[in-house]
Amino acid sequence: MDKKEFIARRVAQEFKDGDFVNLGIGIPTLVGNYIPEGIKVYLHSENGFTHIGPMLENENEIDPELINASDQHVSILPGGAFFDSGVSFGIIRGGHLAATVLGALQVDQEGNLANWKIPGKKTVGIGGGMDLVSGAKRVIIAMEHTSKGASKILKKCDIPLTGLNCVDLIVTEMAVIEVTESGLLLKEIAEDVTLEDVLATTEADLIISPDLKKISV
Amino acid sequence: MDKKEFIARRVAQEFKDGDFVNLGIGIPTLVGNYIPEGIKVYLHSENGFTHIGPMLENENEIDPELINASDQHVSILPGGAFFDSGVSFGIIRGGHLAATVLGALQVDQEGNLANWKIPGKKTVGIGGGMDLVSGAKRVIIAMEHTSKGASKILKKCDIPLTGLNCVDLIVTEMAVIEVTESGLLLKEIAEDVTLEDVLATTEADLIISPDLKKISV
Amino acid sequence: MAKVVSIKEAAEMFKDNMTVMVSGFWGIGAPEKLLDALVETGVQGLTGISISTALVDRGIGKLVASRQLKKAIVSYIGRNTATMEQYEAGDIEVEFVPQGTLAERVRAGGFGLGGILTPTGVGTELEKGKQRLTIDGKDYLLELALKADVALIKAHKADRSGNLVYRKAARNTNPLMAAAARITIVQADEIVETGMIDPDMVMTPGIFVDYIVQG
Amino acid sequence: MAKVVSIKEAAEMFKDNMTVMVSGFWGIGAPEKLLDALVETGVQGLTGISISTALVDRGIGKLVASRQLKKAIVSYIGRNTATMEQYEAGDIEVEFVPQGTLAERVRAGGFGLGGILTPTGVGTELEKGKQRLTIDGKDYLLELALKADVALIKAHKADRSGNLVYRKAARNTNPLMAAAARITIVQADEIVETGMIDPDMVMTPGIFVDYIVQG
Repeated sequence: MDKKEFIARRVAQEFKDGDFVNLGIGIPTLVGNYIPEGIKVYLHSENGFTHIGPMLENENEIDPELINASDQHVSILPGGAFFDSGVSFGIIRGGHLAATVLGALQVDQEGNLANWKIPGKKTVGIGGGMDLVSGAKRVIIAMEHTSKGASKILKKCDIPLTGLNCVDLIVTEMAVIEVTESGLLLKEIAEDVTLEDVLATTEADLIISPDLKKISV
Repeated sequence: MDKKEFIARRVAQEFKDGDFVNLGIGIPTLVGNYIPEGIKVYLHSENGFTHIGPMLENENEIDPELINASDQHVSILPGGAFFDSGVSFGIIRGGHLAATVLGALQVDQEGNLANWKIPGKKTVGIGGGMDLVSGAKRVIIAMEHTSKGASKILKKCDIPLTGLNCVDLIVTEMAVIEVTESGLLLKEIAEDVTLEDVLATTEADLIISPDLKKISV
Repeated sequence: MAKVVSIKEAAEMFKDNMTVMVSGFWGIGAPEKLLDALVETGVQGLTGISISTALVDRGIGKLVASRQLKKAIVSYIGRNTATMEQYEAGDIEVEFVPQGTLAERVRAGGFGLGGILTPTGVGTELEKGKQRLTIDGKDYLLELALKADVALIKAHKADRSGNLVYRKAARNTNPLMAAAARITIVQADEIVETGMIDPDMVMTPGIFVDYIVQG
Repeated sequence: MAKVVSIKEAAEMFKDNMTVMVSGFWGIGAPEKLLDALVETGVQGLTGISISTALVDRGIGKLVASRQLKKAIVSYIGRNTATMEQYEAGDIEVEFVPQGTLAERVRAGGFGLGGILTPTGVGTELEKGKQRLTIDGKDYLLELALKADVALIKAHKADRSGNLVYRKAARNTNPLMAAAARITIVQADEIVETGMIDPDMVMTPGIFVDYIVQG
């Protein structure tokens, strides 16, 4: 299985039936494809609706006034509703989303997140990311464990932050790590990696859960 | 002509065609009956709509879900719209009303207004009054000149304020007084009173307009 | 995800000392059946948030008449004789809030804002205990968000996903309060299947709604 | 009171150095005809407020491509190559605002609030120069209201009194911006007679609208 699919499948297990969720761009978007059977999850689109439906490919099905936040022609499922940007971010900021799933450049052991700005590179902007991490009930980071061999899970983020103490769970192709009051709790590791592999590729301090499990997807 | 009708008729001259206006309870409500011909004024109802229409008396015309802010069964004219309390007070606070017309217990020469609380008497509440005086483009006070012989236009209000420096115009059965930077400017007096009458029944200092006119209604 | 329940099931959620938001303007747009059920439970020590205390037999006014409110956060009490009596006797605490400020404080609570800056009340006795900030030469008071344990909402139409439509002046604080409580219970004149309300015409999205009872 | 005007008449209201709010999300819900007219006027030194700078040929993005914006107050510039180039070259000033904060700042401007307290951005570099307030143990930033000289709005339907209806995801910031400008100009797909829109279904009340052009 592809790394990204693996991560997305594991994140998808985090939802409860009836949850409203906002998925970021990249791996997070894939999560929507792997919601377990029997669980209904409703996707929130920050440009102003809930119940995102499948993407439309067929030219004559497409409504030019219906896109998702990534400018893709999607549909809306029964039960969804349209609203303005004030309400849309009221939903986000007001804790009405059970979770948001986002990518990250860096996460640290205090739960800080950096995913909007790389020093020395062109800044493209913030979008709704800072609102999502300040408001959703749970912030789940879905990302590859390392970037060009370097750990993305650090003792302390060293690039500009998106949010302070905001991350609840980190899911990578190697591990599932919960952010707790006392630090990062390693709860699950992938079938094909060892504890040593995880420790070696994680700069942050990890507390190893007494009932450390294998990731099952 | 009745005092109240006289005041209401004079206030009604203050509007321009197309103005949105909120009218308070008492004399202010009467103003709606005397809008000059050729002028269209749209009434805002703070409980959530514009274009208040005539009151309905006929039991089978009444819609139980359509009242004005005074709990009267009114109608809505074509062009009106319903909205929630957030929008309704956004209209008020955001300067979207050309004017509000309110009654007063006291007004003073700094443009302060007191109309919600009499010390020693039971407090009934504020309603939307404080919002109206803080937000409408013009605050017009429509009231009788005196109360039990005592002036209601004072040097300084001595009961709890509704708003600070908020009054623009005072219309009574005796006079029309504008609140200016330099103080109260007496602009018009009623046909049947003398300047001395007005000065004698007004505790506040009055600047007499060089082109003092008679009120014409 | 919204769930259709009986009035009896809804009533089981009412507990002593809860904070309850109740929509309605003179009772218009208030969920009378839910309020009757709340009166019947006899729960005590409630804090009520509403535009006014309405009338003794309408809207939140019933909870004053039944002496279930220990505190009312409202803009007006004048037409409810029960509130006036209890207020004079010191049996009910009243926090007077200008109507527009009340609406914004409730909206802020539901939308994750800590508060708002409003010019309303500057220089009046309502300023007491509040921070005044000057922005571009204009003065504002910092007014803090309001939240509740339960919001009691009245809709004209609800679909089974909790999407709501209101009629005319019955909308008032309903859309704001629906978002501002831990549990939002809607009394709907009509409950329709999901998909029967045009998603463009929804006035309160189902995401804010927890329970629906037939009105 | 709203007035139906020609695109040409609307264009006469555009002046150098104005602050312009432009609705639209990737250009969806943006008034393209009004923007084309604004480009044609060649007015300079504009400050633009929008969710993003969209794309070079869509929405507010056109005003960047035509080099009419001296400043953009937006949450994102990444898909507009013109903004990226001008930003790198120092030809355009960009104030990055989180999307939800932008929406609230615009709403505050239209609704007479001086600002709002939001948790968004606390502890990030966006906090620089802003006041942090702690309410009930939670930190918030004080974000100030935004207003504009002109708001350019795109509606699906407008009646002659200025009441507006939007479709689907084209609503976005339209209802907020409509209230926040000195002059609000709407481009409507369809203009109908007053009375043809159910007053319960109005999404932006006519009181906020000054001019309407046929889209």
